[in-house]
Amino acid sequence: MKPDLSIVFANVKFKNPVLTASGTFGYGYELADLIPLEKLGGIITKTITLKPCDGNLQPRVAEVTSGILNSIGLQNIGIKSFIEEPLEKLKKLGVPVIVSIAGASVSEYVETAKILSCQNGISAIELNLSCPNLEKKIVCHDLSLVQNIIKEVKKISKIPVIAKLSPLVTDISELALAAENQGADGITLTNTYPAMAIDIKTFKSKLSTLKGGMSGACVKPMSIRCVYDAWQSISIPIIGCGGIMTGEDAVEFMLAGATAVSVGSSSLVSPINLIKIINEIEDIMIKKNILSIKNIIGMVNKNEKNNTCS
Amino acid sequence: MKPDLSIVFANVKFKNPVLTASGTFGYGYELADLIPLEKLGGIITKTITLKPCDGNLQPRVAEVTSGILNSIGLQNIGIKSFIEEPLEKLKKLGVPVIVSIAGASVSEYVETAKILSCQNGISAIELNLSCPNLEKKIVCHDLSLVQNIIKEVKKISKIPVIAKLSPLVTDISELALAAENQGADGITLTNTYPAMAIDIKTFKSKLSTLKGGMSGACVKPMSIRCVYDAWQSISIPIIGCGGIMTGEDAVEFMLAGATAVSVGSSSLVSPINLIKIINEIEDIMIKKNILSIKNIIGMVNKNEKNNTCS
Amino acid sequence: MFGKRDFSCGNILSISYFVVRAINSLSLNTRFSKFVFLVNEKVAYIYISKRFDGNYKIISNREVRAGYFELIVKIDNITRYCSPGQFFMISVPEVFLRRPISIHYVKKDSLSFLYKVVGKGTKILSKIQSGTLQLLGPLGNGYDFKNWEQSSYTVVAGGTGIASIYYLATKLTQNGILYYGARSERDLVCLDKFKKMNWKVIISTEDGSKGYKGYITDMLLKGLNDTTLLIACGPTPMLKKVIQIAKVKCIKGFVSLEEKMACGIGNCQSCAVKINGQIRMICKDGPVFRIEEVEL
Amino acid sequence: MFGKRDFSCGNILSISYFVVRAINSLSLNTRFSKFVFLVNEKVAYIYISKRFDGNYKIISNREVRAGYFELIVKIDNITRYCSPGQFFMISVPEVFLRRPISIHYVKKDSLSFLYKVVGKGTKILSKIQSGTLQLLGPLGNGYDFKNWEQSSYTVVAGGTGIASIYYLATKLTQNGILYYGARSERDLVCLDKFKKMNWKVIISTEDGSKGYKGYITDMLLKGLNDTTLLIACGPTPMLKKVIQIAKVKCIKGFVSLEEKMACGIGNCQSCAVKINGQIRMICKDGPVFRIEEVEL
Repeated sequence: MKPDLSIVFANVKFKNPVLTASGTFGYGYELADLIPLEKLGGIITKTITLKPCDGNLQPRVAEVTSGILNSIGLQNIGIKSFIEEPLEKLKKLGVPVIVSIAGASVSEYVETAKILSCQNGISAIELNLSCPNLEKKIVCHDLSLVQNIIKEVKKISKIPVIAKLSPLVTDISELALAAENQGADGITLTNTYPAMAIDIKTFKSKLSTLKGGMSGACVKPMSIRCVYDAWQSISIPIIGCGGIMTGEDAVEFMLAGATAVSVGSSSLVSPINLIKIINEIEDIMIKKNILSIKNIIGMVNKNEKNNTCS
Repeated sequence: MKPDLSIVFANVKFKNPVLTASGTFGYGYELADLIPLEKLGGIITKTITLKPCDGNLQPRVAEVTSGILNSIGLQNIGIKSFIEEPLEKLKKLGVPVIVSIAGASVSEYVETAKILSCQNGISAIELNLSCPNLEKKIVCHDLSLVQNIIKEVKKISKIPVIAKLSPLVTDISELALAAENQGADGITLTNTYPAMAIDIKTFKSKLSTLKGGMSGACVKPMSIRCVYDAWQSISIPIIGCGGIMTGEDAVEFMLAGATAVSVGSSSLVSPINLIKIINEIEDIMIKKNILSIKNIIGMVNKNEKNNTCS
Repeated sequence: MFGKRDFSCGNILSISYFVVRAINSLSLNTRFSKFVFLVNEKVAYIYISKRFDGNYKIISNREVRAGYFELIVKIDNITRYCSPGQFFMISVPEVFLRRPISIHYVKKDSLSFLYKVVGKGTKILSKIQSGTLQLLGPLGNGYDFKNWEQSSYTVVAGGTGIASIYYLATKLTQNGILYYGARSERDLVCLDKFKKMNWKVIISTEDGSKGYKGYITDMLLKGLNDTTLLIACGPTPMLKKVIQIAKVKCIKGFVSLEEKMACGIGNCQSCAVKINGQIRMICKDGPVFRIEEVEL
Repeated sequence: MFGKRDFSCGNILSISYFVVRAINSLSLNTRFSKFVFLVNEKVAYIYISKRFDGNYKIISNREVRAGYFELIVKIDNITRYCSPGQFFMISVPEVFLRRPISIHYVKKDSLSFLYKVVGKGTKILSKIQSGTLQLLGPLGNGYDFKNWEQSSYTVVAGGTGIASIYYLATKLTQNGILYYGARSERDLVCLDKFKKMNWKVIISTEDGSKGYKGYITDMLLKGLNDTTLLIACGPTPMLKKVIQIAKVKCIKGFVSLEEKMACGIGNCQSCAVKINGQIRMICKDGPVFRIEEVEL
């Protein structure tokens, strides 16, 4: 029997749990010649802001062991242009589209969400809460700001709102619970990990912004931990994100408590990995005799009792 | 001219900046047949507790991409036995010895430090603040507990006290500053990163304690970032730690602001790496015409001005 | 037939082949075309790639000069889509990202890449002697040859920029002058190839071990008299100087840019550059841009 | 001569060789000995290792049965320190940790390792056909042969436990009975070797494809009549059962244990086990322990 890969996330149905991660798949329609986009579970667009944004100076990326640092700086064409062209193309793919948005203040998030909310063909909004706020600190490092953004966006949004959280907080469960309490319909765990790499030849940072966000295979175990911890505290669903390179990695996130996954760095390396991951999940289900992928969500929590030491 | 690798850390002189990382080099004397211990900058012992500790159940380690998860559970013979045998052997090596200690409460830290403080041949105490507290939370996640431990240990210690901090906090600078304000003579950045790995065959965690601490090459860019951020906020010196596999990695930490480094996972893979790292640092100094390694500490901060974006 | 499991890399490729062969006479000017046909009575869209992601056999990978390697892979049916200035993303074991390497020359069923060992990735690549490599490409936009026939070319290459410049030279209908700068004599590669094509070559080395001692742009400044088209590929400081010279001398032309890139297909947005006041991606909108539009 | 730069892995090794050769007649019962001699009129301590970390040439690495590989490396002068039950930590490209693999047999100048491909590390290892590998060893404590001559042996091997059991068998002064359990007939290796030594072999497979269908411990329970020494190496559930049987039948002996380990030399403390109420490290204090002392 063909296993059922479909999931429901925040009342949106996805034919499989594999989504593109924000900022790693462009606006979402550009690679139609390289991979069959219609096979994807869903597409999360790059982060869109109210006004167009040029992004940061060069260099913007640096390779590290089993991963990548980036500091793109939210380069995008702005919400107005996004609606005119990319969104029109995205709608035609027949795949649920989640639009990632960011802003430097509550009002920027709200205004952007308002505009999107009037559009057809958008399944959900993902709030990128790891961008710099007006004081150049990561939004997620200011709990009351996070709470305000979610609360105010939820007030005006007609579509589900997903909060993408930064992993670098003392208590990820507290942050996840705060998102739930403000009405978020789901959360994405996690955004990139603050990191830095120094060029040993020039004695300078490898990024123009000095620090950047780390992603790739190297971060997976930390994001699995975040999903596992958050799952125990909240009842809204989780999109697991961080270093998913294979179907096994995706299943690992779902076992820890993710309802869906988003794949980022892996698709930068090779876009076809997105499709391979879907196929590999199906293979694992067949091998383990799992009829519906929904059945494994959070299974590791159910399988094990927490020991006392750590 | 032979470059000068010596550094001074918390008034202790080290002939080079390469120390063993706590918990990865046993009590410190056991590998005398495999590497010339007297060449090391210093030895940081495994963490010693007031009473002997059996540690956690199996399995205690899991390999991950470019790294390792562990959950040993502070297995050690207790401070009394440590003083009787390992410490006696350590004293004879002619290398500065830093003893790592931990406890479940302030009084356990203080009592252990008191006993050590009466001994000869110990250059400093390192406080492992990433172990579980009485409520099974990581000590570093309780700022006032961290402050109390440092303050009380400093009151009774006759030797320098170094606070080893957990990286998983919202603001590492705040934590580093708190350590400095309570009188710490230096800090170690960082301990392992909370993480988890799930076995895709059994659908269970790969560790008996479900979660563990991640170390290895995969964490380096995050620990570099921690050192860089903390350096800007404090004036006490930093031991950089996290994924140092080569002399280049060690120099990277020092450029970010570390005065010394401690090498852990790399020496588990190959103990001789400790000596190779020292030699490679010297090679870099010769190539870059650096007369004293002290000259590069924090150089990346001096080289660059912070851009506005991130 | 076009079920889910058919879409491995290899199969996309072969589907593309299949259809490409059938419509061989059509001119494909866009990045890809969409074709509609019926499979099991349902409409199926098949995109005809001009870029492909596949495993290709290594023919050779030998050191042509200390630290410089030439990799030749067997590639059928793709070479027709390659043009000078384009590049491939090449998978290298043990490193996370693919490496962008520009095309050095093209034969009917093989592709050549000339690269210098500069870091971990190229070092590992240089040690692979057989087997297959995963390559994504051809990528980016190469030189726009329209209305070039009347031109008198001056071509500037700095360092490994010579690799793609040679490919360009093989496609030009008439010879130009090559200004070629390198760090030292031992970094000069391909000189024999340009001589065989009877190009005039002006050389500079930073250490003076061959040709003029100094930067090639110093030499360029003295020349350029009859040049109507200036083409340059090399390190950014050299390109900055070339752009400045072109501006002063009012010469049009092209420059091929380089920046760190993670994906090579526009998704990671790492290789941004300002072109005519607009942010553009070197990998996707370039790497070749009009000299007068580039702001470095 | 013994300056800082001499202490690469290779040199430690060669220093050890040098001194070991000189003091060959001494009996080395401890893990290492310390020797003092003069270098440039200063006292130098040289530790004589019985364990070494070096690069060794691969002689062969071939599949002996589907999924099972035998790696043979050229090792001079170290084999004399090896004893049955000991293991080496073997570096494998692309994975972070070395892999502990027990010695399968020893010749004068080569070592053999028999391993099953079970994960990423062994898979990569199985594909290496030539070159060198970094090996640290011999490690751990093997079987203590003192006062064994009067014994009547029963040896139990489960799965790849057979690899080190064979090494043990080659060192025994008289033959014993081998109880050998595996998942299936295709997982039975080394049978020919035991037959060549004229051992009595009792086989079980979980799927019944050869020998008794079930666990080897079921068969063991029925035997053991004249046994005075019981030796076992295999998966933990099997060992648990063997220990239980030994207790019931009051037979002494040894078990060789296995756990995940990162370093193989006692530093990571991952492979802890309770022995006689005390925490011990399998890598350093074991892997062979007295059967009556093990608490699993």
